[in-house]
Amino acid sequence: MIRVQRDDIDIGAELAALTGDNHRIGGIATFIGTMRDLSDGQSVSAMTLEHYPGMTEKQLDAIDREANRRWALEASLIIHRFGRFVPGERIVFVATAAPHRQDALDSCAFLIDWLKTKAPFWKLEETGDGARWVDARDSDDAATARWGETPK
Amino acid sequence: MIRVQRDDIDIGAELAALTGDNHRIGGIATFIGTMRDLSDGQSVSAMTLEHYPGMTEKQLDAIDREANRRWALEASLIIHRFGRFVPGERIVFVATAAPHRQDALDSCAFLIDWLKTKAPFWKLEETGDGARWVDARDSDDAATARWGETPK
Amino acid sequence: MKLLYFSWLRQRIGVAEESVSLPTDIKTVGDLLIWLRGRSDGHAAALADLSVVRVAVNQDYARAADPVSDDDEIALFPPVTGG
Amino acid sequence: MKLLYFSWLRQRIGVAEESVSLPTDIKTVGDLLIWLRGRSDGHAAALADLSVVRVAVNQDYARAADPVSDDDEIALFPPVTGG
Repeated sequence: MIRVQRDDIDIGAELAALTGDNHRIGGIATFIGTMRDLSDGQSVSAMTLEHYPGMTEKQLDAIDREANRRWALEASLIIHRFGRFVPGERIVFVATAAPHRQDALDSCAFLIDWLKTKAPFWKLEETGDGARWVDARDSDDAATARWGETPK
Repeated sequence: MIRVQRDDIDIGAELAALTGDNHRIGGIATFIGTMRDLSDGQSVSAMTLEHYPGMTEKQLDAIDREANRRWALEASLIIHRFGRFVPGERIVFVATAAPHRQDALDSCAFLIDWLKTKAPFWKLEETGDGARWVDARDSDDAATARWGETPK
Repeated sequence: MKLLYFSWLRQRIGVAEESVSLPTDIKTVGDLLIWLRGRSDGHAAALADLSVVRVAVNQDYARAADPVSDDDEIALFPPVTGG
Repeated sequence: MKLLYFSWLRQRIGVAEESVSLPTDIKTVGDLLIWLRGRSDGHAAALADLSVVRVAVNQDYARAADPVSDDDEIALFPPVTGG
Protein backbone atom coordinates (compact mmCIF):
# COMPACT_ATOMS: atom_id res chain seq x y z
CA MET A 1 0.00 0.00 0.00
CA ILE A 2 1.20 3.51 -0.70
CA ARG A 3 0.14 6.97 0.36
CA VAL A 4 1.27 10.50 -0.45
CA GLN A 5 0.14 13.00 2.13
CA ARG A 6 0.76 16.33 3.78
CA ASP A 7 -0.08 15.11 7.30
CA ASP A 8 2.35 13.68 9.80
CA ILE A 9 2.74 9.90 10.06
CA ASP A 10 1.56 8.04 13.17
CA ILE A 11 4.02 5.16 13.21
CA GLY A 12 2.27 3.11 15.90
CA ALA A 13 -1.13 3.40 14.24
CA GLU A 14 0.25 2.65 10.77
CA LEU A 15 2.05 -0.46 12.03
CA ALA A 16 -1.06 -1.71 13.81
CA ALA A 17 -3.14 -1.24 10.66
CA LEU A 18 -0.46 -2.85 8.49
CA THR A 19 -0.05 -6.06 10.45
CA GLY A 20 -3.59 -6.32 11.81
CA ASP A 21 -4.30 -9.83 12.97
CA ASN A 22 -1.94 -11.51 10.53
CA HIS A 23 -0.16 -14.25 12.49
CA ARG A 24 1.93 -15.37 9.54
CA ILE A 25 4.17 -12.34 10.12
CA GLY A 26 7.44 -13.04 11.93
CA GLY A 27 9.28 -9.80 11.25
CA ILE A 28 8.54 -6.21 10.38
CA ALA A 29 11.28 -3.92 9.09
CA THR A 30 10.70 -0.20 8.94
CA PHE A 31 12.56 2.90 7.90
CA ILE A 32 11.64 6.43 8.92
CA GLY A 33 13.29 9.32 7.13
CA THR A 34 13.43 12.51 9.18
CA MET A 35 14.54 16.04 8.46
CA ARG A 36 18.05 16.93 9.63
CA ASP A 37 19.04 20.43 10.67
CA LEU A 38 22.30 20.08 8.74
CA SER A 39 22.75 19.55 5.00
CA ASP A 40 26.09 19.61 3.19
CA GLY A 41 27.62 21.17 6.26
CA GLN A 42 25.15 24.03 6.38
CA SER A 43 22.45 24.71 8.93
CA VAL A 44 18.94 24.29 7.54
CA SER A 45 15.95 25.86 9.27
CA ALA A 46 13.20 24.44 7.08
CA MET A 47 12.62 22.56 3.85
CA THR A 48 9.87 22.33 1.27
CA LEU A 49 9.34 19.06 -0.53
CA GLU A 50 7.79 19.54 -3.97
CA HIS A 51 6.43 16.54 -5.82
CA TYR A 52 4.69 15.52 -9.03
CA PRO A 53 1.15 14.53 -8.08
CA GLY A 54 0.01 11.55 -10.06
CA MET A 55 3.47 10.38 -11.05
CA THR A 56 4.43 10.03 -7.40
CA GLU A 57 1.55 7.68 -6.70
CA LYS A 58 2.14 5.77 -9.92
CA GLN A 59 5.85 5.26 -9.24
CA LEU A 60 5.39 4.39 -5.57
CA ASP A 61 2.73 1.87 -6.47
CA ALA A 62 4.98 0.29 -9.11
CA ILE A 63 7.89 -0.15 -6.74
CA ASP A 64 5.65 -1.44 -3.97
CA ARG A 65 4.40 -4.12 -6.34
CA GLU A 66 7.99 -4.85 -7.38
CA ALA A 67 9.02 -5.40 -3.75
CA ASN A 68 6.13 -7.80 -3.27
CA ARG A 69 7.18 -9.65 -6.41
CA ARG A 70 10.81 -9.98 -5.30
CA TRP A 71 10.24 -10.91 -1.67
CA ALA A 72 7.73 -13.07 0.19
CA LEU A 73 5.91 -10.31 2.04
CA GLU A 74 2.69 -10.37 3.98
CA ALA A 75 2.23 -6.59 3.93
CA SER A 76 4.04 -3.45 2.82
CA LEU A 77 3.53 0.25 3.20
CA ILE A 78 5.13 3.39 1.79
CA ILE A 79 4.03 6.80 3.04
CA HIS A 80 5.75 9.88 1.63
CA ARG A 81 4.89 13.35 2.83
CA PHE A 82 5.18 16.63 0.90
CA GLY A 83 5.05 20.31 1.80
CA ARG A 84 7.09 22.31 4.29
CA PHE A 85 9.07 20.64 7.08
CA VAL A 86 11.14 21.74 10.04
CA PRO A 87 14.05 19.70 11.45
CA GLY A 88 12.98 16.56 13.29
CA GLU A 89 9.83 16.01 11.27
CA ARG A 90 9.11 12.65 9.66
CA ILE A 91 9.29 12.75 5.85
CA VAL A 92 8.92 9.18 4.72
CA PHE A 93 7.92 5.85 6.24
CA VAL A 94 8.52 2.39 4.79
CA ALA A 95 7.38 -0.82 6.45
CA THR A 96 7.54 -4.41 5.21
CA ALA A 97 6.20 -7.45 7.04
CA ALA A 98 7.20 -11.01 6.22
CA PRO A 99 7.23 -14.50 7.67
CA HIS A 100 11.05 -14.36 7.65
CA ARG A 101 13.15 -11.43 8.80
CA GLN A 102 15.58 -11.33 5.87
CA ASP A 103 12.74 -10.72 3.42
CA ALA A 104 11.47 -7.87 5.58
CA LEU A 105 14.93 -6.30 6.03
CA ASP A 106 15.95 -6.58 2.37
CA SER A 107 12.69 -5.31 0.92
CA CYS A 108 12.64 -2.36 3.31
CA ALA A 109 16.19 -1.36 2.28
CA PHE A 110 15.25 -1.83 -1.39
CA LEU A 111 12.22 0.43 -1.08
CA ILE A 112 14.01 3.28 0.68
CA ASP A 113 16.99 3.13 -1.71
CA TRP A 114 14.59 3.26 -4.61
CA LEU A 115 12.54 6.10 -3.17
CA LYS A 116 15.67 8.20 -2.81
CA THR A 117 16.49 7.99 -6.50
CA LYS A 118 13.22 7.47 -8.35
CA ALA A 119 10.31 9.03 -6.46
CA PRO A 120 9.61 12.46 -8.03
CA PHE A 121 10.30 14.71 -5.05
CA TRP A 122 12.57 17.75 -4.86
CA LYS A 123 13.90 19.39 -1.70
CA LEU A 124 14.13 23.15 -1.37
CA GLU A 125 16.13 23.99 1.75
CA GLU A 126 15.99 27.25 3.68
CA THR A 127 19.44 28.24 4.95
CA GLY A 128 21.06 31.41 6.27
CA ASP A 129 22.07 32.16 2.66
CA GLY A 130 18.53 31.81 1.35
CA ALA A 131 16.69 28.94 -0.33
CA ARG A 132 18.52 26.30 -2.38
CA TRP A 133 17.46 23.22 -4.30
CA VAL A 134 19.24 20.11 -3.04
CA ASP A 135 21.44 18.28 -5.54
CA ALA A 136 20.96 14.55 -6.06
CA ARG A 137 23.63 12.35 -4.54
CA ASP A 138 25.72 9.87 -6.48
CA SER A 139 25.73 7.63 -3.39
CA ASP A 140 21.96 7.29 -3.70
CA ASP A 141 22.28 6.15 -7.31
CA ALA A 142 24.91 3.63 -6.24
CA ALA A 143 22.67 2.32 -3.47
CA THR A 144 19.81 1.86 -5.92
CA ALA A 145 21.99 0.28 -8.60
CA ARG A 146 22.80 -2.72 -6.40
CA TRP A 147 19.16 -3.83 -6.64
CA GLY A 148 19.36 -4.15 -10.43
CA GLU A 149 16.65 -3.18 -12.89
CA THR A 150 13.34 -1.91 -11.58
CA PRO A 151 10.19 -1.34 -13.61
CA LYS A 152 10.15 2.00 -15.42
CA MET B 1 20.20 1.35 25.24
CA ILE B 2 18.93 -2.13 25.99
CA ARG B 3 16.05 -3.54 27.96
CA VAL B 4 14.84 -7.02 28.84
CA GLN B 5 11.23 -7.08 29.92
CA ARG B 6 8.06 -9.11 30.27
CA ASP B 7 5.77 -6.24 29.17
CA ASP B 8 4.65 -5.51 25.63
CA ILE B 9 6.57 -2.92 23.59
CA ASP B 10 4.93 0.39 22.67
CA ILE B 11 6.67 1.10 19.36
CA GLY B 12 5.46 4.68 18.98
CA ALA B 13 6.43 5.65 22.51
CA GLU B 14 9.82 3.94 22.28
CA LEU B 15 10.64 5.70 19.02
CA ALA B 16 9.62 9.06 20.42
CA ALA B 17 11.82 8.53 23.49
CA LEU B 18 14.72 7.27 21.36
CA THR B 19 14.91 10.17 18.95
CA GLY B 20 13.65 12.90 21.28
CA ASP B 21 14.59 16.30 19.94
CA ASN B 22 17.71 15.14 18.13
CA HIS B 23 17.74 16.94 14.78
CA ARG B 24 20.97 15.32 13.64
CA ILE B 25 18.97 12.17 12.87
CA GLY B 26 18.09 11.63 9.21
CA GLY B 27 17.00 8.01 9.32
CA ILE B 28 15.67 5.47 11.76
CA ALA B 29 15.67 1.78 10.94
CA THR B 30 13.68 -0.62 13.07
CA PHE B 31 12.94 -4.32 13.25
CA ILE B 32 10.09 -5.87 15.15
CA GLY B 33 10.08 -9.62 15.65
CA THR B 34 6.64 -11.10 16.17
CA MET B 35 5.35 -14.55 17.03
CA ARG B 36 4.14 -16.61 14.06
CA ASP B 37 1.42 -19.24 14.37
CA LEU B 38 3.45 -21.62 12.23
CA SER B 39 6.87 -23.08 12.98
CA ASP B 40 8.61 -25.74 10.90
CA GLY B 41 5.30 -26.40 9.17
CA GLN B 42 3.44 -27.03 12.41
CA SER B 43 0.74 -24.91 14.03
CA VAL B 44 1.87 -23.26 17.27
CA SER B 45 -0.65 -21.98 19.79
CA ALA B 46 1.75 -20.37 22.24
CA MET B 47 5.43 -20.09 23.09
CA THR B 48 7.49 -19.49 26.19
CA LEU B 49 10.76 -17.65 25.88
CA GLU B 50 13.22 -18.58 28.60
CA HIS B 51 16.32 -16.48 29.10
CA TYR B 52 19.43 -16.17 31.26
CA PRO B 53 18.92 -13.07 33.42
CA GLY B 54 22.16 -11.16 33.81
CA MET B 55 23.87 -12.69 30.80
CA THR B 56 21.10 -11.43 28.53
CA GLU B 57 21.60 -7.84 29.63
CA LYS B 58 25.38 -8.18 29.49
CA GLN B 59 25.36 -9.58 25.96
CA LEU B 60 22.78 -7.14 24.64
CA ASP B 61 24.71 -4.26 26.09
CA ALA B 62 27.96 -5.50 24.51
CA ILE B 63 26.45 -5.80 21.03
CA ASP B 64 24.68 -2.46 21.36
CA ARG B 65 28.05 -0.87 22.10
CA GLU B 66 29.58 -2.76 19.18
CA ALA B 67 26.95 -1.41 16.78
CA ASN B 68 27.68 2.12 17.98
CA ARG B 69 31.37 1.51 17.45
CA ARG B 70 30.93 0.21 13.90
CA TRP B 71 28.37 2.74 12.66
CA ALA B 72 27.86 6.47 13.16
CA LEU B 73 24.66 6.30 15.19
CA GLU B 74 22.85 8.97 17.14
CA ALA B 75 20.76 6.49 19.14
CA SER B 76 20.07 2.78 19.39
CA LEU B 77 17.66 0.57 21.27
CA ILE B 78 17.22 -3.14 21.79
CA ILE B 79 14.20 -4.44 23.70
CA HIS B 80 13.79 -8.19 24.11
CA ARG B 81 10.81 -9.67 25.87
CA PHE B 82 10.62 -12.99 27.75
CA GLY B 83 7.80 -15.15 29.12
CA ARG B 84 4.78 -16.65 27.41
CA PHE B 85 3.55 -15.36 24.04
CA VAL B 86 0.63 -16.06 21.73
CA PRO B 87 0.80 -15.59 17.92
CA GLY B 88 0.95 -11.97 16.79
CA GLU B 89 2.70 -10.70 19.92
CA ARG B 90 5.84 -8.58 19.63
CA ILE B 91 8.95 -10.39 20.91
CA VAL B 92 11.86 -8.13 20.08
CA PHE B 93 12.37 -4.55 18.93
CA VAL B 94 15.53 -3.04 17.47
CA ALA B 95 15.84 0.60 16.44
CA THR B 96 18.87 2.54 15.22
CA ALA B 97 18.94 6.22 14.37
CA ALA B 98 21.68 7.87 12.33
CA PRO B 99 22.42 10.96 10.27
CA HIS B 100 22.62 8.74 7.16
CA ARG B 101 20.21 5.97 6.25
CA GLN B 102 22.75 3.30 5.35
CA ASP B 103 24.23 3.39 8.84
CA ALA B 104 20.78 2.98 10.34
CA LEU B 105 19.79 0.14 7.99
CA ASP B 106 23.05 -1.79 8.33
CA SER B 107 23.30 -1.51 12.12
CA CYS B 108 19.69 -2.57 12.55
CA ALA B 109 20.24 -5.69 10.42
CA PHE B 110 23.48 -6.39 12.30
CA LEU B 111 21.73 -6.20 15.67
CA ILE B 112 18.84 -8.47 14.78
CA ASP B 113 21.12 -11.03 13.12
CA TRP B 114 23.29 -11.04 16.20
CA LEU B 115 20.38 -11.31 18.60
CA LYS B 116 19.13 -14.40 16.79
CA THR B 117 22.37 -16.28 17.33
CA LYS B 118 23.94 -14.88 20.49
CA ALA B 119 21.30 -13.56 22.90
CA PRO B 120 20.66 -16.28 25.52
CA PHE B 121 16.98 -17.01 24.85
CA TRP B 122 15.30 -20.35 24.21
CA LYS B 123 11.89 -20.91 22.67
CA LEU B 124 9.53 -23.59 23.98
CA GLU B 125 6.63 -23.96 21.55
CA GLU B 126 3.21 -25.38 22.37
CA THR B 127 1.86 -27.46 19.47
CA GLY B 128 -0.87 -30.05 19.01
CA ASP B 129 1.77 -32.69 19.81
CA GLY B 130 2.80 -31.04 23.07
CA ALA B 131 5.63 -28.68 23.97
CA ARG B 132 8.94 -28.70 22.06
CA TRP B 133 12.16 -26.74 22.28
CA VAL B 134 12.97 -24.97 19.04
CA ASP B 135 16.22 -25.96 17.33
CA ALA B 136 18.68 -23.26 16.32
CA ARG B 137 18.82 -22.50 12.59
CA ASP B 138 21.97 -22.75 10.50
CA SER B 139 20.65 -19.83 8.41
CA ASP B 140 20.82 -17.63 11.50
CA ASP B 141 24.47 -18.55 12.04
CA ALA B 142 25.18 -17.75 8.41
CA ALA B 143 23.44 -14.39 8.70
CA THR B 144 25.51 -13.51 11.74
CA ALA B 145 28.77 -14.74 10.22
CA ARG B 146 28.68 -12.11 7.48
CA TRP B 147 29.22 -9.39 10.11
CA GLY B 148 32.56 -10.90 11.17
CA GLU B 149 33.84 -11.15 14.71
CA THR B 150 31.80 -9.65 17.54
CA PRO B 151 32.94 -9.17 21.12
CA LYS B 152 32.63 -12.31 23.24
CA MET C 1 0.91 18.35 -25.50
CA LYS C 2 0.86 19.17 -21.81
CA LEU C 3 4.24 20.12 -20.36
CA LEU C 4 5.01 20.18 -16.63
CA TYR C 5 8.13 21.62 -14.97
CA PHE C 6 9.38 20.99 -11.46
CA SER C 7 11.97 22.30 -8.99
CA TRP C 8 14.56 24.70 -10.45
CA LEU C 9 13.46 23.87 -14.01
CA ARG C 10 10.08 25.35 -13.16
CA GLN C 11 11.75 28.40 -11.63
CA ARG C 12 14.04 29.04 -14.59
CA ILE C 13 11.33 28.52 -17.19
CA GLY C 14 8.96 30.68 -15.16
CA VAL C 15 5.83 28.54 -15.45
CA ALA C 16 4.79 25.25 -13.84
CA GLU C 17 2.79 24.08 -16.81
CA GLU C 18 2.11 24.94 -20.43
CA SER C 19 0.38 23.50 -23.49
CA VAL C 20 2.19 23.27 -26.80
CA SER C 21 1.32 22.03 -30.26
CA LEU C 22 4.06 19.73 -31.40
CA PRO C 23 5.64 20.31 -34.85
CA THR C 24 5.41 17.14 -36.89
CA ASP C 25 9.19 16.67 -37.01
CA ILE C 26 9.44 16.35 -33.20
CA LYS C 27 9.20 12.62 -32.67
CA THR C 28 11.29 11.79 -29.60
CA VAL C 29 12.05 13.07 -26.12
CA GLY C 30 15.43 14.23 -27.41
CA ASP C 31 13.85 16.18 -30.28
CA LEU C 32 11.45 17.81 -27.83
CA LEU C 33 14.16 18.98 -25.43
CA ILE C 34 16.18 20.65 -28.18
CA TRP C 35 13.06 22.25 -29.65
CA LEU C 36 11.94 23.57 -26.23
CA ARG C 37 15.22 25.47 -25.86
CA GLY C 38 13.99 27.85 -28.56
CA ARG C 39 10.79 28.85 -26.78
CA SER C 40 12.33 31.45 -24.43
CA ASP C 41 15.53 32.51 -22.72
CA GLY C 42 14.17 30.77 -19.60
CA HIS C 43 13.73 27.50 -21.50
CA ALA C 44 17.21 27.84 -22.98
CA ALA C 45 18.75 28.42 -19.54
CA ALA C 46 16.79 25.60 -17.90
CA LEU C 47 17.66 23.11 -20.63
CA ALA C 48 21.28 24.19 -21.25
CA ASP C 49 22.69 21.11 -19.51
CA LEU C 50 20.57 18.10 -20.36
CA SER C 51 22.64 15.83 -18.12
CA VAL C 52 20.67 17.23 -15.18
CA VAL C 53 17.28 17.05 -16.84
CA ARG C 54 15.01 14.05 -16.30
CA VAL C 55 11.93 13.41 -18.40
CA ALA C 56 8.69 11.57 -17.68
CA VAL C 57 6.22 10.70 -20.42
CA ASN C 58 2.75 10.05 -19.04
CA GLN C 59 4.23 9.76 -15.55
CA ASP C 60 6.85 7.14 -16.40
CA TYR C 61 10.58 7.83 -16.73
CA ALA C 62 11.61 8.19 -20.36
CA ARG C 63 14.87 8.31 -22.34
CA ALA C 64 15.96 10.56 -25.18
CA ALA C 65 15.01 8.03 -27.86
CA ASP C 66 11.50 7.40 -26.52
CA PRO C 67 8.65 8.66 -28.74
CA VAL C 68 6.43 11.60 -27.88
CA SER C 69 3.07 12.59 -29.28
CA ASP C 70 0.69 15.51 -28.97
CA ASP C 71 -1.53 13.57 -26.54
CA ASP C 72 1.25 13.04 -23.99
CA GLU C 73 1.77 14.58 -20.57
CA ILE C 74 5.50 15.34 -20.47
CA ALA C 75 7.28 16.41 -17.31
CA LEU C 76 10.80 17.85 -17.06
CA PHE C 77 12.65 17.96 -13.77
CA PRO C 78 16.08 17.63 -12.19
CA PRO C 79 17.31 14.40 -10.58
CA VAL C 80 15.01 13.65 -7.67
CA THR C 81 15.93 14.28 -4.03
CA GLY C 82 13.11 12.76 -2.02
CA GLY C 83 13.07 10.12 0.70
CA MET D 1 31.23 -23.05 41.55
CA LYS D 2 27.72 -22.06 40.62
CA LEU D 3 26.22 -24.00 37.71
CA LEU D 4 23.16 -22.89 35.77
CA TYR D 5 21.21 -24.93 33.20
CA PHE D 6 18.73 -23.70 30.62
CA SER D 7 16.17 -25.03 28.16
CA TRP D 8 16.24 -28.80 27.59
CA LEU D 9 19.57 -29.11 29.40
CA ARG D 10 17.79 -27.92 32.54
CA GLN D 11 14.95 -30.37 31.93
CA ARG D 12 17.22 -33.36 31.37
CA ILE D 13 19.46 -32.59 34.33
CA GLY D 14 16.41 -31.94 36.48
CA VAL D 15 17.63 -28.78 38.26
CA ALA D 16 18.03 -25.18 37.11
CA GLU D 17 21.00 -24.49 39.33
CA GLU D 18 23.46 -26.26 41.57
CA SER D 19 26.67 -25.58 43.49
CA VAL D 20 29.66 -27.84 43.07
CA SER D 21 33.17 -27.92 44.50
CA LEU D 22 35.59 -28.30 41.66
CA PRO D 23 38.23 -31.07 41.88
CA THR D 24 41.68 -29.54 41.46
CA ASP D 25 42.30 -31.37 38.17
CA ILE D 26 39.33 -29.68 36.47
CA LYS D 27 40.95 -26.67 34.83
CA THR D 28 39.02 -25.95 31.63
CA VAL D 29 35.48 -25.79 30.32
CA GLY D 30 36.16 -29.04 28.47
CA ASP D 31 37.33 -30.76 31.67
CA LEU D 32 34.23 -29.55 33.46
CA LEU D 33 31.80 -30.88 30.87
CA ILE D 34 33.31 -34.36 30.92
CA TRP D 35 33.41 -34.38 34.72
CA LEU D 36 29.76 -33.25 34.96
CA ARG D 37 28.63 -36.26 32.94
CA GLY D 38 29.45 -38.43 35.95
CA ARG D 39 27.20 -36.58 38.39
CA SER D 40 23.93 -38.31 37.40
CA ASP D 41 22.16 -40.12 34.58
CA GLY D 42 20.43 -36.80 33.83
CA HIS D 43 23.77 -35.02 33.47
CA ALA D 44 25.07 -37.84 31.28
CA ALA D 45 22.00 -37.65 29.02
CA ALA D 46 22.05 -33.85 28.81
CA LEU D 47 25.78 -33.76 28.01
CA ALA D 48 25.95 -36.78 25.71
CA ASP D 49 26.32 -34.66 22.58
CA LEU D 50 28.56 -31.69 23.34
CA SER D 51 28.10 -30.27 19.83
CA VAL D 52 24.74 -28.92 20.99
CA VAL D 53 25.97 -27.61 24.35
CA ARG D 54 27.02 -23.96 24.71
CA VAL D 55 28.88 -22.66 27.74
CA ALA D 56 29.08 -19.26 29.37
CA VAL D 57 31.66 -18.43 32.03
CA ASN D 58 30.60 -15.45 34.11
CA GLN D 59 27.98 -14.59 31.50
CA ASP D 60 30.34 -14.56 28.52
CA TYR D 61 30.49 -17.27 25.87
CA ALA D 62 33.39 -19.64 26.48
CA ARG D 63 35.19 -22.38 24.55
CA ALA D 64 36.38 -25.81 25.64
CA ALA D 65 39.93 -24.61 26.31
CA ASP D 66 38.93 -21.64 28.44
CA PRO D 67 39.88 -21.88 32.14
CA VAL D 68 37.35 -22.35 34.94
CA SER D 69 37.70 -21.78 38.66
CA ASP D 70 35.64 -22.39 41.76
CA ASP D 71 34.54 -18.74 41.86
CA ASP D 72 32.94 -18.82 38.43
CA GLU D 73 29.30 -18.78 37.42
CA ILE D 74 29.06 -21.35 34.65
CA ALA D 75 25.97 -21.77 32.50
CA LEU D 76 25.23 -24.64 30.12
CA PHE D 77 22.58 -24.35 27.46
CA PRO D 78 21.68 -25.36 23.90
CA PRO D 79 22.24 -23.05 20.91
CA VAL D 80 20.08 -20.01 21.43
CA THR D 81 16.78 -19.40 19.63
CA GLY D 82 15.75 -15.89 20.58
CA GLY D 83 14.96 -12.84 18.54
